[in-house]
Amino acid sequence: MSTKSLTAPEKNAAAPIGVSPHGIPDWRLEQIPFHIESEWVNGEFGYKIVGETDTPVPPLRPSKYLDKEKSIEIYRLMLVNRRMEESLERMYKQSKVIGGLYLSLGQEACSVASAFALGKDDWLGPMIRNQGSMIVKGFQPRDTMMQYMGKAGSPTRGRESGSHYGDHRVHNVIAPISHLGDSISVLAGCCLGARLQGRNIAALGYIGDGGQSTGPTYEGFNFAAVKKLGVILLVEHNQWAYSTPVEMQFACKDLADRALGYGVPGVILDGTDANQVYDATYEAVQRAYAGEGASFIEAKLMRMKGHAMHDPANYVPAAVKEYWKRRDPILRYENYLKAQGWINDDELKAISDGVNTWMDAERDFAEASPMPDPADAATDVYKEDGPIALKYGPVVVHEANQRAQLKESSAPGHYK
Amino acid sequence: MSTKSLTAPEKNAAAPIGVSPHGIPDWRLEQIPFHIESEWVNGEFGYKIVGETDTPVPPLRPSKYLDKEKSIEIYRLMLVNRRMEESLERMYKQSKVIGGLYLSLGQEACSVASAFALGKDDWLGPMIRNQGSMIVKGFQPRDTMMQYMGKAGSPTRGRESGSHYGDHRVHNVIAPISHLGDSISVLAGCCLGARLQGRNIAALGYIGDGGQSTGPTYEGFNFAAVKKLGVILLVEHNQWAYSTPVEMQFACKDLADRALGYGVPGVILDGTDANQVYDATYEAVQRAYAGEGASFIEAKLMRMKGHAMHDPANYVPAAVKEYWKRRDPILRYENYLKAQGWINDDELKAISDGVNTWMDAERDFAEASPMPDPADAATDVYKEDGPIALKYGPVVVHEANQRAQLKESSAPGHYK
Amino acid sequence: MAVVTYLEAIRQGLWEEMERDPAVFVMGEDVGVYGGAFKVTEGFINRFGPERVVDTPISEMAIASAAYGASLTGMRPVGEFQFMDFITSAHSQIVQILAKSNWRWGAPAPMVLRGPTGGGVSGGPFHSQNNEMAYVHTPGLKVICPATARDAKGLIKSAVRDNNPVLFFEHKYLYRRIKEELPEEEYTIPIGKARVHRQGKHVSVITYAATVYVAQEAAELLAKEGIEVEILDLRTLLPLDRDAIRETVEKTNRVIVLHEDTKTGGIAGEIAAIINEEAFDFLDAPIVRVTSLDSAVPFSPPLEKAFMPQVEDVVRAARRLVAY
Amino acid sequence: MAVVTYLEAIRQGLWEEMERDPAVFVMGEDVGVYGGAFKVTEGFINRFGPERVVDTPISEMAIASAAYGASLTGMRPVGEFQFMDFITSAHSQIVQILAKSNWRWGAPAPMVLRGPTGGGVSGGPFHSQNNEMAYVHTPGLKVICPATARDAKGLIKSAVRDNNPVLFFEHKYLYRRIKEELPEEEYTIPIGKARVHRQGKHVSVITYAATVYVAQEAAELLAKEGIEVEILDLRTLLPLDRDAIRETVEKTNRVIVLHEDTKTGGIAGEIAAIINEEAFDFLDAPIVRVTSLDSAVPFSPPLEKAFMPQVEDVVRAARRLVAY
Ligand SMILES: Cc1ncc(C[n+]2csc(CCOP(=O)(O)OP(=O)(O)O)c2C)c(N)n1
Ligand SMILES: Cc1ncc(C[n+]2csc(CCOP(=O)(O)OP(=O)(O)O)c2C)c(N)n1
Ligand SMILES: [Mg+2]
Ligand SMILES: [Mg+2]
Repeated sequence: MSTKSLTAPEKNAAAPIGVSPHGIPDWRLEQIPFHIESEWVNGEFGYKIVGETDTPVPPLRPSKYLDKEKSIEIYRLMLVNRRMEESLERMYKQSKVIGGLYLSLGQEACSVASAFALGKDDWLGPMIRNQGSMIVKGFQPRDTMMQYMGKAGSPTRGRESGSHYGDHRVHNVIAPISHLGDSISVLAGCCLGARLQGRNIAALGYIGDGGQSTGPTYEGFNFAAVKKLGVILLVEHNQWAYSTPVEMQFACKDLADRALGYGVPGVILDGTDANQVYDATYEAVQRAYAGEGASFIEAKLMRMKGHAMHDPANYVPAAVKEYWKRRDPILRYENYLKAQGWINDDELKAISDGVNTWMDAERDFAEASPMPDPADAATDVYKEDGPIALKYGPVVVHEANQRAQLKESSAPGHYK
Repeated sequence: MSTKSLTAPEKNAAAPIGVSPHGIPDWRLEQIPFHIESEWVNGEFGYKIVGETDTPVPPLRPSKYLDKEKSIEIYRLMLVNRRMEESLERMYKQSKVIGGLYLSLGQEACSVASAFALGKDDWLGPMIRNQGSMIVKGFQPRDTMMQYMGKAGSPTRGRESGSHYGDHRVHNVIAPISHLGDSISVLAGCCLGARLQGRNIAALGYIGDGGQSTGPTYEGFNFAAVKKLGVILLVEHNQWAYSTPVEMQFACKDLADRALGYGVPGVILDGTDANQVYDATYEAVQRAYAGEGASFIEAKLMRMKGHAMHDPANYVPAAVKEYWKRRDPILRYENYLKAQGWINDDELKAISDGVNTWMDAERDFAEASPMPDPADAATDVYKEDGPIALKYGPVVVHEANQRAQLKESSAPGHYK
Repeated sequence: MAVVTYLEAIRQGLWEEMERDPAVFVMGEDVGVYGGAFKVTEGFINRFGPERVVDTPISEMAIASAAYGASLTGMRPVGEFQFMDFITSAHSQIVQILAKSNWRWGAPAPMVLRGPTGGGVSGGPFHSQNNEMAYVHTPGLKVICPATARDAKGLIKSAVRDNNPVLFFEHKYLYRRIKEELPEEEYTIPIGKARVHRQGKHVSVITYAATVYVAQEAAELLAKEGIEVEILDLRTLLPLDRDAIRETVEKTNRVIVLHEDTKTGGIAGEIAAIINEEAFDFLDAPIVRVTSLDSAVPFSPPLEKAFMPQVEDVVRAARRLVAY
Repeated sequence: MAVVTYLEAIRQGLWEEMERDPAVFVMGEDVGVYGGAFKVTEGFINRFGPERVVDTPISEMAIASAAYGASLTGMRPVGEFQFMDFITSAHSQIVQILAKSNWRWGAPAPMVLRGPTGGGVSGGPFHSQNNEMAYVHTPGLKVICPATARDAKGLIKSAVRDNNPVLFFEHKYLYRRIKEELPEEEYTIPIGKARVHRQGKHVSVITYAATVYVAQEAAELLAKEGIEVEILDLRTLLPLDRDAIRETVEKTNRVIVLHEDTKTGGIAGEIAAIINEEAFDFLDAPIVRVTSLDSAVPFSPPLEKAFMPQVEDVVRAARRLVAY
């Protein structure tokens, strides 16, 4: 087992390297100064804040690896993420979206900057809110839009909604399933398949503070850890799982404490800081490429909307929302780019205009596209016969004993 | 969350308190000086030892809590455990046992001393090898014997085999199911039920180094941790899961590292030392009674037989067996009792004779008892109507708002 | 008498049982302050406190098994799955631990696992499933799928009082669409008894849950052609009401089994076998299955409609049977 | 031609496929150095190395899903469950991820999950289960339950080559009890085709796996009374061979469906429904189910015998049908 940890940056860092109580690197420039407790008020049971919420907002932490061009591209992609969801929100209110709509306001840095650290051959295992990550991996806003509208031209031809789509041929994105945690073993399997074909790849899987409680999460990530597969588990600790505060989800302080039990390097970071997200994922990807195995990243951030559009999230104390609103990932990144002298207002406006124009075109395309043909409901339940290509080239034949013959089984085994 | 840890003994301790690399108390007086790696030898793939195996055997660590009488009773019960299994082994070879036979040679201290720390109202969740624990909880050797012979008089009336039995009325033992890890949530539920009835109880669940890899283990113990239920997870790290060495089961060094991720106190101990096992369980039980919640105990020891009788365990390097044979829990406890001046050879012989006589009588009873009536195969699939009593007394009514009325549900919820 | 939705009927039933018996408590994801994804337990925490309205981590295995553990101490837990699609996460615990408990070691498990099931709301493949059949095939469980508000209330109360693990599937399409007047006084509906939803003499439609209303619409259309359809609402799928099935077959001699679940391995097969065993000589025509197609549940409305059994399908099948 | 057991036939099939196609690999608990609990992969690690004979932690969910993940890269994984009783631990992954993959997002999952199933060996309730039915009810899967050594080998090879997730249930009672001569040359057996195990004209017994031999013993007894029993061995349960079912009913007009799985919700129901649909007019008597009782599988031999369908049960049913 490699003991190499995800490191904190040596240069450019705005503050000293932090370490969690259990010795896990904590890259954040501030700790969340409050937590949630429950209380009775006039016969109603609810949640209250314990601690402060008006602490000052620290600057972003400069990236060890991102240059100007990449930083600006991350900014642009975060904007795409947000504008796409704003479009979707409008479409939802116009009743153009079918079923529920799940938004990631406040989480764009976490989605975009992590996916941005992946190589082309690496896999992504998104959760419902990682619509931004899928754009980074090569999908278009129209794809998500058409998904939400149940259009024939959506990646799943109307079979699935929202970000429940994927592509195993080019983009290497697992279509999420609702059952939380189920993608993690799948990503481990992708890495295993690639390794059998001679390639150490990375596979980035997201999971929420809630979803990480499930058994499949545990089995999958333990499997990746023990098999030294390049799975990067990015826990999006956004404080709530639907209406459930993290205080009711687990008893450890930092979810990264679980990295110790998995026996892999872990790191805690500020999920509203694209630089921290990128750097940690980048280092984890390099570990994967080097065959050093899995990594665990805990990003602390906030789900700024309700669970889905039907949920006004009244259970969240107002001051919590205010605290995190001041930590908007896009605004902070804008300020960071300006402070770095990498961009000016005109250039920002040009990016914004470009994204807006594109988004309108995507929406128009999606809206105008047709609904599916009912005859397509239950086709392709099975894959027909025929060859299926290996993705990463021929299977490597290892040192095993080429001349060994099949001998008749000796012992009677478990039951006679 | 309580930060109180399972403490190491302050007095009487034979060696200084140890701490694992991740800060977990390690009570052992020696570390295992080798581990398993795989290798090719003449075209055959197998396991080899890396490290030493002939290190000296340390003494037992005196107990902080056990007096002479209790210590001798633990000794006697360990002997009962072993003699019962020796009887079973003979019966197996005489083809009197039906199906497989699972033995716990080398693990008697872990089963007996832990169960010995439980109170009458506490629950036990045994695994297949914890046949000794069930005796401590009040079952007779004949019960396990009749189980293995499929007798009508066995606790499950021939429906189940071996230690797959239990009793929810008096002994408070969950009948194990094969699916590993599944008892842990059940024990959490027992604690929850008791708490609703005003009682903080303890519930001791065993799990193997292999079984702890399962999703149900994780969900169950996380649930217990976050709900502060008195579940004691005793991980019997006996080096192998069937033929799988622990090196292929998890990537962390100590399984107790997982305690950090659960957010509960953990401790590492020598599972062949009944004193360490008792003390840790005793402290965990006190924590449970005080409402402080769950505890995690990792006991390192060795499965001295194959997985079941059909398995000669040829995959285990011989020197590993030798190393652990020198650490026989019963022999060491015998020496310890003598060194304490608590027992002499005559008294030891009297105990042994008593156990032998009892065991013969139990075996005779079991062998002479009848097989079940075929008509009983599929009865009692359902429980008939009728009241079911609360186990711990009336449900406590808390501060909730007695006057609140059911109002019509407001929001439309998830889907319209 | 007040007009009450299917959803409110379930809420009333649960509330009344919790009032009546302090051993009853609910647990599940978001059941407390939020009141559950569909608001079934809204306000419960204010009346019964967080002790008896227990929010859990996202851990279906733990919900099912911890509920079981509590039931071993004499409690009567009611576990909620946010969607019955997630019952598969706890499948192993349900079929291995709960279902076998009384048979294996005489430990009864008086508990309920409930949640929203079924399609028709563009929920897509993971929020529309009909997962009852795996449990109908599991001895030791009881399986309930009510279609009316009256039955939903009476059956949830019986489920809570039953001494066995009961799975209670609430059809989410019916939650707020179905309303009826309910008696003021307390009542229960017995588990294991079907209900004749509509009397008829030419064709029987045996069904349950949301498709009862598909059958009803079809029956209304067919009535205009002089075909009188009898609708048998099974209500409980395990144990099945063999007598009621036999009686309707003896009466009409022609049977459609209609369900929203997929065809192959669905309960229509079991019912076909029962009819063979109980009333073979009364059959004048083959038993016809009208069900969803053999695939996952599609999200987009045109696809979902094509997937699910429609009124026209029942009408066509009935005409064919009468002409047989 | 060499005489080969059912177990060796499966071993040969797997070995040949791994020799033929480097994309095939096996994974599971104790499959490596130990060669699996029943020794199906004994010696494989010495030939194919630990890369292609992958020992896993005790994590059925991870086995099923990681195999699936590898299949997305074009590999053809064969996952072993130590006992098919533990398939329930991975139930959710199988029905939600694997089965829906091609339909949902066009991602085929060419993979096999296999393991020992069934009773008759005093394995008790957790080492004797017949868990196939939940998967027969899951569109997107294929389900295979061979009865003979020849079929076991030919079908495991077809399963490995199939582009869909295939569940392969190996009856452990047959592992070392059934032997036959197998062709020297390579062969496969097609998925989805039943096999007439014995020709007859008075009564059909439709069955699969170990109960094929129960039917055979019964047929031999009945032959002495002049009752000629046709035995249809289904071999594949999903997709079912509707043509073969129809043909045998058309021939004998009397049907027993025999299975070791429990009755309610077992596959006999599905077959009853198919016969209704395909050959109702050919039925001269009701379809009779001969199955295990509706409980878990008991451990003690007298109980297990009472639980499982016996030769006499088939004989009695056949006599009754012929006299109908
Ligand atoms: C196994 C399972 N149980 C329940 C659900 C229902 N559910 C969907 S999202 C959600 C909350 C998820 O919270 P978290 O993982 O923190 O992600 P977030 O929504 O905060 O991004 C729940 C309970 C599910 N999808 N899967
Ligand atoms: C979920 C599950 N998968 C597989 C098995 C088969 N099995 C029974 S015991 C065992 C090994 C258990 O090893 P461990 O947990 O270390 O316990 P030990 O036998 O060493 O006491 C396995 C794989 C099982 N019982 N449950
Ligand atoms: Mg969250
Ligand atoms: Mg072990």
